[in-house]
Amino acid sequence: MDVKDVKIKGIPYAEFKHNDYLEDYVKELQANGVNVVVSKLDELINWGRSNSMWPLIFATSCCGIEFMATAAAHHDIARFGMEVVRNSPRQSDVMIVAGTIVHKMAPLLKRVYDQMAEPKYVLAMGGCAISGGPFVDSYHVVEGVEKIVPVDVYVPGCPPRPESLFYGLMQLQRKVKLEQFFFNKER
Amino acid sequence: MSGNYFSGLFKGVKSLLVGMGETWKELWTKKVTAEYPENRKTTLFVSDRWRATLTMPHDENNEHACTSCKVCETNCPNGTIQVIQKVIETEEGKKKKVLDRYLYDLGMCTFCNLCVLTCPSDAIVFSKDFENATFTRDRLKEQLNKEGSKLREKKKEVKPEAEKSAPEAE
Amino acid sequence: MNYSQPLELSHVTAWLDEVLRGAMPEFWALLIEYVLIGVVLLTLYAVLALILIYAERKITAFFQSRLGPNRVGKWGIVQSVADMVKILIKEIIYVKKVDKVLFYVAPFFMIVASMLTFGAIPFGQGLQVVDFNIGVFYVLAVSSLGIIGVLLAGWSSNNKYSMVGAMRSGAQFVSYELSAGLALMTMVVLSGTMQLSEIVESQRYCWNLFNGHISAVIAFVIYLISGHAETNRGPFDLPEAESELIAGYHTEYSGLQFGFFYLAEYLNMFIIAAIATTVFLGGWMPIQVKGWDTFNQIMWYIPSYLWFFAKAAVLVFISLWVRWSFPRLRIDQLLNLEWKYLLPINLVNIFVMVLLVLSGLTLTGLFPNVFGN
Amino acid sequence: MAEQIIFYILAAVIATFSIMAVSTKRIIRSATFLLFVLLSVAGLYLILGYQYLMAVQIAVYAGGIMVLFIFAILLTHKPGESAPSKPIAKRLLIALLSVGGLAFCTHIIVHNVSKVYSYSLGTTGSDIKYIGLTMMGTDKYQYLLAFEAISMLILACIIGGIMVARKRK
Repeated sequence: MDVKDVKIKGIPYAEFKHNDYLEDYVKELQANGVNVVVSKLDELINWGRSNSMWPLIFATSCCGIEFMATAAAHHDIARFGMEVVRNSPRQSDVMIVAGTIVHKMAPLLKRVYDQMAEPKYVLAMGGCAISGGPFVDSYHVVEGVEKIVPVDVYVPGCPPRPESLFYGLMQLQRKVKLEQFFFNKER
Repeated sequence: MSGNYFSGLFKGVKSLLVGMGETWKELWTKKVTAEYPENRKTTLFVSDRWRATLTMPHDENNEHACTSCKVCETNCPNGTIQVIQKVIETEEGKKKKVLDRYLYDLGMCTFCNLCVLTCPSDAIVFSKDFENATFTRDRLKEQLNKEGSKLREKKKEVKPEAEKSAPEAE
Repeated sequence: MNYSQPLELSHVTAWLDEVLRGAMPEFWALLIEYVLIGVVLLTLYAVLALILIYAERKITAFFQSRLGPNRVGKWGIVQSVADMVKILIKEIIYVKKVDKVLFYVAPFFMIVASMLTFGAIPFGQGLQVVDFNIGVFYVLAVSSLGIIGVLLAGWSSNNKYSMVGAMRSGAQFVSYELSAGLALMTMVVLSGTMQLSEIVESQRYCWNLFNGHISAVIAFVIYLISGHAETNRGPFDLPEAESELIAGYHTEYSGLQFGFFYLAEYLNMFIIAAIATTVFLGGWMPIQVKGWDTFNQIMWYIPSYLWFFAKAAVLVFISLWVRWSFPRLRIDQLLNLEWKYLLPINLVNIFVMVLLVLSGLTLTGLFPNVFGN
Repeated sequence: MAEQIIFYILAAVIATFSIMAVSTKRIIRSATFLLFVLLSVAGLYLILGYQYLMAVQIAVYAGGIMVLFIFAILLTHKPGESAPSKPIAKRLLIALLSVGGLAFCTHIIVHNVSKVYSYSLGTTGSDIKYIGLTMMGTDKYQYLLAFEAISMLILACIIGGIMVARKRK
């Protein structure tokens, strides 16, 4: 599988940012040597996974409101098949961390992440989740959620506009579409 | 008592029917959804006041207007901007501090516009390009001045300030 | 009157039966037929669930003036297939402190209960798997098994939210089962039989909904309300009230096990619509008018299963319409509605129906040469 | 043939789950196993052609009584609780008693087996209409009196329940 094969409706490959990360990722995969049949099956699975990302909203502040705008009629996250917001972490696929994570909240974030079923992805939305944002110098703020859970996609903004979040979700879809399900040694 | 029961029942049924009528009307209204990735070249509307990422405009000679005065860096409440200077020697043999690297952490910025407002030479503006999601945190830390760019000469600055961004207009 | 029915599926089944019986002894032919029926039913079950999930998401979107899924295939038509693919290979989490046996058994209860009901629904002329002479009663009895799955799921998850969700669901189901049953019994009084195929046959020229006029309409509305409540949807979804209970009784379930609950929920919605169609709206019987032979013939060209699914789809749509119109009830309002309104009205209604039938004031009784069989 | 196979399967299921229902230490599991037993009995009725009885069995026992049992257990027990195990002497006593009971029942059945067969003649009993008429009839072998007596009992139960549950001033 080539990175160029990963198509997202509406945006051509060249106009995506940070393509080099995916290219490196694919090179790493191809070093293992992927069987053709298996990779077709992988494509089916990845198609399913990337088009049915059920989010779990870990919203602690204003970015959560922006997510609501994303889910509402004007932007409509349902177009991506992602409107099934599961409130139980066991049933969700992508955790959208939207908001400041303080040290008291951090263990809970970690616990919710641990409760999610594989495959699970994390999307850090907004400055606070990415780096601590304006509160970064406070004694009580976690400087970016990647210190607690592995983050797949960072969506900068304060808060990001709904289209920004869509763009981030499409980046995540691209990443998911390159994954390997069978014979993955890391699993 | 029994009168209440029945009038309540009928009132309830009536109000439920009114509610269902409203949703029925809603079913046939025009759908308001803006389809983002499909419309990004056509009808996508981003307000001029939207601030998505900090940029440093360069002209065709690869020159920018930043004098590396560090006002933006001191004014930034988050410590998002880092201006790194270097010392060069001008033709007259004087030593002068110019901009070496202008570092900007997009993941930390709250887009408060203080840097743009206070910049004495209008070297930086906020752009509307909101598609900035990346896979790694490092990618969000950008260098705004391009490779090999240098400070614009004084005479060019006499031009009317057409490039001023909209938020400053009061 | 024999009308030609070129597209009827019963031709295929009859031909298959003939071929099988000709080729092998009866025992093996029957065995093969049973297996075939099972496979077909399971497939229909899965396909219907996929269609329902897609339809629900689209219609929901339209009610909220959105577009709904539209990026996978044309109009997002394979969206639920993507969901299925994902949920099939999603990890099933082995929670440590659950009651293992019951935790794994509970989703199957839901599925089996709705499957058993599914088997008794007449999908078309000759397309009914089991046709008991107590069909309506059987459907009521079997569908009441599902609640045990919910209760066991809530208990065995060892989670307080699941537990509260299961208790609410149990209270809701037990109370609304009562008025659903009574509403169906009203119609049994009208049609004089419990056999689903006979109920359908008896509605050849006049649907039960019109035949019993006032009383039947009240029973129809009550059945729709209580059926809607039984499926834990719409304004009655407080077992899964996410602001209070996360996801209710299936909070701890993940992957395919959760998929079972999800599937059963949608199928129950369809089953309620299907039974209402059969009992009130004439089932698979095409619209017919006595004496208008050409008209009847044209109606018969449309195969019976299409009639059935079209009628059921209308009811499913009404269910969604209600769901997106009203806010969620509180538990006391919910029980008030059942015990103070639906049940007394139902009891009076059944009595009125008995009077109607005895005094011959039904439409078939009043105008036998227009509506009578 | 097929019916016999299904009968033996059901019988095995009934026997196994009955034993499991009394031997398990968790009360909720015991209730579930009892439910399986009741459902298998409903299956037996289906084999015999008593469809009405099957539906009643499922609706009343599985759908009604078991739900009540499970509700009661849910309200009174904590998840994960097990009953304490009984001392060995008591367990032996129980085993002896149950074996004795089994022997007694077997004796009666075997002794009266011819009579049992003579009863199960005719299929009119499975007709709903027949059952309904018998239930409401006043002739010999009809049950109106018993029916009404039971409904009085249930009415008394309901009134008693309301008395217990009413608000005290």
